[in-house]
Amino acid sequence: MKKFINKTDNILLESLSGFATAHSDLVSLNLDPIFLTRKQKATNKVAIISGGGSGHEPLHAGYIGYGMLDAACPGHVFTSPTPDQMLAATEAVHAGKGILFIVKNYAGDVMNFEMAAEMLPLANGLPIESATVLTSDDCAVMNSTYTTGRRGVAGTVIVEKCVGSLAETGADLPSCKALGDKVNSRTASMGVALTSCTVPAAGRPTFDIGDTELEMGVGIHGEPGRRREAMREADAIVKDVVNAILEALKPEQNSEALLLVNGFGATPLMELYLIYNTAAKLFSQHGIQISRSLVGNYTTALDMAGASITLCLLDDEIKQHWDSPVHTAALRWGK
Amino acid sequence: MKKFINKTDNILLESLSGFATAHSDLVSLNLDPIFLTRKQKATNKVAIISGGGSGHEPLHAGYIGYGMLDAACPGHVFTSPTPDQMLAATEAVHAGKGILFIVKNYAGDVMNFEMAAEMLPLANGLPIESATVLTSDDCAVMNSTYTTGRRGVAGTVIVEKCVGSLAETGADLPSCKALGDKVNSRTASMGVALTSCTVPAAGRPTFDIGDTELEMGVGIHGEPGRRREAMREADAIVKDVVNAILEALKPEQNSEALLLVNGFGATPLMELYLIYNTAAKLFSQHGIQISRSLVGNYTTALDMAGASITLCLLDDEIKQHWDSPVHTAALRWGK
Amino acid sequence: MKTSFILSAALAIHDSILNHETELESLDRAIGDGDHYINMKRGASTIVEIQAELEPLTPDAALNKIGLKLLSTIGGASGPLLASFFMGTAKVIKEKGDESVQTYAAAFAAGVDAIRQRGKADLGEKTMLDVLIPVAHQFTALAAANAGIKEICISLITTAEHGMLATKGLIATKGRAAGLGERAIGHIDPGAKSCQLMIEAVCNLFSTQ
Amino acid sequence: MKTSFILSAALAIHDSILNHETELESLDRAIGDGDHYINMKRGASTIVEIQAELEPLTPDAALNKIGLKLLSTIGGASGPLLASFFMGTAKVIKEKGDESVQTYAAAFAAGVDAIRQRGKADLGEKTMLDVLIPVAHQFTALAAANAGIKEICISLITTAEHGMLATKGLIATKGRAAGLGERAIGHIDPGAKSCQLMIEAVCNLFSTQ
Ligand SMILES: Nc1ncnc2c1ncn2[C@@H]1O[C@H](COP(=O)(O)OP(=O)(O)O)[C@@H](O)[C@H]1O
Ligand SMILES: Nc1ncnc2c1ncn2[C@@H]1O[C@H](COP(=O)(O)OP(=O)(O)O)[C@@H](O)[C@H]1O
Ligand SMILES: [Mg+2]
Ligand SMILES: [Mg+2]
Ligand SMILES: [Mg+2]
Ligand SMILES: [Mg+2]
Repeated sequence: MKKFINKTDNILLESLSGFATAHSDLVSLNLDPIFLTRKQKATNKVAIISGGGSGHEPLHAGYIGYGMLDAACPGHVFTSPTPDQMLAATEAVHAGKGILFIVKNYAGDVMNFEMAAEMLPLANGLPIESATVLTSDDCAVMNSTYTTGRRGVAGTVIVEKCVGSLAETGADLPSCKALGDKVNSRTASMGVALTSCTVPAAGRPTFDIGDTELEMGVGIHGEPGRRREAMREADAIVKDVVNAILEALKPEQNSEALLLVNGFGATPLMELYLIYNTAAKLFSQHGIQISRSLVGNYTTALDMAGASITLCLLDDEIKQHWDSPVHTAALRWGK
Repeated sequence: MKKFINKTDNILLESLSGFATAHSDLVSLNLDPIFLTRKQKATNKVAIISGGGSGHEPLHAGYIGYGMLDAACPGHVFTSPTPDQMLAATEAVHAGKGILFIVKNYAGDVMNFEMAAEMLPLANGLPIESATVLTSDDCAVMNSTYTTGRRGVAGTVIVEKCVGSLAETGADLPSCKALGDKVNSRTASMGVALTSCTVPAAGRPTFDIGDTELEMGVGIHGEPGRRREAMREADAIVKDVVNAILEALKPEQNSEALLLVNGFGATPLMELYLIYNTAAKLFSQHGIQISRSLVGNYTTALDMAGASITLCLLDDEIKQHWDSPVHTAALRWGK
Repeated sequence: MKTSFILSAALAIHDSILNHETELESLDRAIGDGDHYINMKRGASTIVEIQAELEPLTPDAALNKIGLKLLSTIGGASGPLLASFFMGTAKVIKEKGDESVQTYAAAFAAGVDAIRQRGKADLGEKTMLDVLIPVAHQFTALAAANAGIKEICISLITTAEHGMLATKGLIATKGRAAGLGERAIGHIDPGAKSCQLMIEAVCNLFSTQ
Repeated sequence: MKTSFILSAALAIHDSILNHETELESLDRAIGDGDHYINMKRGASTIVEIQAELEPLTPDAALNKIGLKLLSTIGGASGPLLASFFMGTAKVIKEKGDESVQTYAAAFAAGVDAIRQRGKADLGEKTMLDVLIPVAHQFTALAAANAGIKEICISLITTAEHGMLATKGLIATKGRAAGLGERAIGHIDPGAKSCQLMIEAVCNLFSTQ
């Protein structure tokens, strides 16, 4: 394992300190427990808090700021944060209209956020209201026999962006949750790994994969996916991913959509755009009109070489909230 | 070699097509010869054209747009573009106030742009005026006995941003060139590789590097650097890079500076921020006040794991042009 | 149960976890995300570190504090589950107040039940519950039959081992491995393994007291 | 020189480059960026592809077109340099118009001079010029002494080889390897190698005509 680290135990804190320093105009870092908030606390809005294991940067701290998150709670690498973090973040950012937790659907994240929600403190004598949007866009895992539901992956960024935009308008908690659930239900993703990631504390690759293999449907923690396959040309790989997404979303003809091609951390932009090129063509051959795009490293898996494709079916509301101004470290426009 | 590609011969075109489709609001792609321009041709300004070998994405096409480049000429992977590309781009974007070429200082780039400049067409009966800013921020290569000068690397982004901003004000060609030269002279960079990149057409790593080695001062094409070293902890590596930069720039006490930590393509953001954390501390220990920051993949070397650190000494003019609005695929603020 | 026993048990658990680094790590690498060993180690080490704080507490307060500490230390899926176990256990110990084997069995069962509720999971889903539920049943049955401590310990070690090994043949329907379908078959669940190790460590300690 | 000879020479060069893929590639990987073979192959293939366009042209026009085509095809450092060579050669062939060995030598020297000017480089800087300059001198000298074609060809092949091998001991002061300092020593310059191969290919062709 070759990484730019000092001690594996310190990687998170050192990296977050760098993040907070580099973006000191945007975010503040709290230690013990660890959470990050906007530099300027927002008022009179639903506070949006997300979080999850680290190693998916810029998710989530990179999305703190105007039009997106109010706070993020980073756990250890690939390990969900603990309730004390969410509670402290809640105290720091709640602004009178309740808390919306955006949580990727993993047992650990779900349970830790759930326990936090059960323990929320009082504000002005009343318990702070909260709701949770569980993201579950990963259609790699077929949902038939399992009861845990699909995993939350790169589509989470779209949920956070849209809900963050709506919250900025002063919308109430149920409306924010409803929009988040809607975006999630209209979003599907699937990823492909060419190499494994290496968790710093483990010091070696999470999975073994041959020089002529790929993992189809890999999770953003290097979890195994649908199947191990022979490496093929990009067009063939992308086609399978696109088909899985189409099968999951079953979009109507002439649906308008946002296409996100997401790198897992070690995939050059050149390849991501090549993937985008094929995916966009295939989707439009299936009657889908791609009117919004995002290409880059937005939900990573440490140093994994690989990429995921996400399609989000737009409607006027989602489009409006996607387009609205956002000012965070990793996503910025209109401001 | 595992990459998301179809045929190696097509990788550039397919990737550029994806780029142009994903950013169709911003850029247009011309084929035969290949160059990209802003969607909306700018008028009455110096046209800024850059270019170079591909594989450094988002450099340069990712910097086309308001406040930065008018056109970019991508060569094959790691191979400088050819003069016909620059000539065609010139015809497409010249807007009455001359052309400024921004060229990274490599023999191939210099000669190809030079030949283009010598062959510029007439406009209204007069040859189109041009000037060239050669970027040479890579202080890995010590300049003593060699006559070619330092290489241009990630600092090029800062030059393109500042010159692009000035050109937007209607400034004339000599002023734009002067600002570019000034920014370049106040900027120094050095990179470190943990792994080699793999040029798709070659199909195997450009250099061999052991599991416990790093290449200090590596070039953005995987050229060997100052020396091969034993892998060490991040702080020790960063210290050497920071010292090399300080030695190259010899900044005065209390200098204000921009700190850019640039990933080479396969380095997770978590590690880049960790590097930033150490670099920012070390620079401030040397009396440098970091007031602007940029952390991410801005000048890559395909799939190389590694990073470079760039310091640019600010003055009021540079700061103003760094801060001004920019709207490109890879850099966007204030708009 | 004395608080001093809880502290010794925590130490024994800590040592057993650290002795099984490779196994725990590779199990979670195979069907999870590879962090289970690190999570368990972080939790176990923290409890060892706060020994001095735990020492003066009553057994139930110590158990509850362990739960809270694990809750804010482990994270992941195992964090809230193990935390729920200790907090569930603490409640029964506090209520009953005695040091009978029946109380211990009831406390253990309550802890397992808390995991079950928190994780919304049950037997056969390829989780730690495949160790914990059979052990709780067996513990309750043996305690009801007034079996001796030694006998109980030997039996629970075996039950835990069977439960752990049985996860090998299962498809996961809860936790991270639920995404794997058939591919999970052939691998022991990491949480089941660490629970088996913990039960073994504590039973060995108990039977040598 | 007939245009048909130029075409045969282009083919011979193409084949020689393609036969030395591994060597050219690893030389540029060692002290450059690894693309020299690909660049040379792209250039050589393009010239072979436009044979039909070149065929009807006069030799000087064909050489000039080759130069322009290489200019827009190769890129990198070798593109403009080789392009300059052919355009420089074409000028002399056009001016002199005859088919004497002296004219060929002068044309070759003019081509090399164009490279020298474009690259602002000279002998001893570990570039293709370490092959080209000695060959140009030797060619001019032998032509002035009215040496026979066969003798000239044999001599130039040897000169090229010496020049190429000599780059091994040099520090580079031009081109991409100039960043390497002492570390460039021990490696043959890739451009020097490809020029030596091209000279050898053309000389072999010449001496068998
Ligand atoms: N819903 C659940 N109920 C009971 N146990 C669970 C549940 N989900 C996960 N587990 C247990 O947690 C273990 C994984 O723990 P760990 O690796 O620490 O967390 P994570 O899966 O978040 O990385 C699994 O092996 C399984 O035994
Ligand atoms: N200034 C120069 N003058 C003469 N030859 C040069 C010069 N710079 C580079 N070269 C030659 O070009 C060769 C490299 O060509 P190539 O690999 O195709 O281009 P690049 O270096 O741009 O990747 C070097 O080996 C050297 O012989
Ligand atoms: Mg985990
Ligand atoms: Mg090159
Ligand atoms: Mg795990
Ligand atoms: Mg080269």
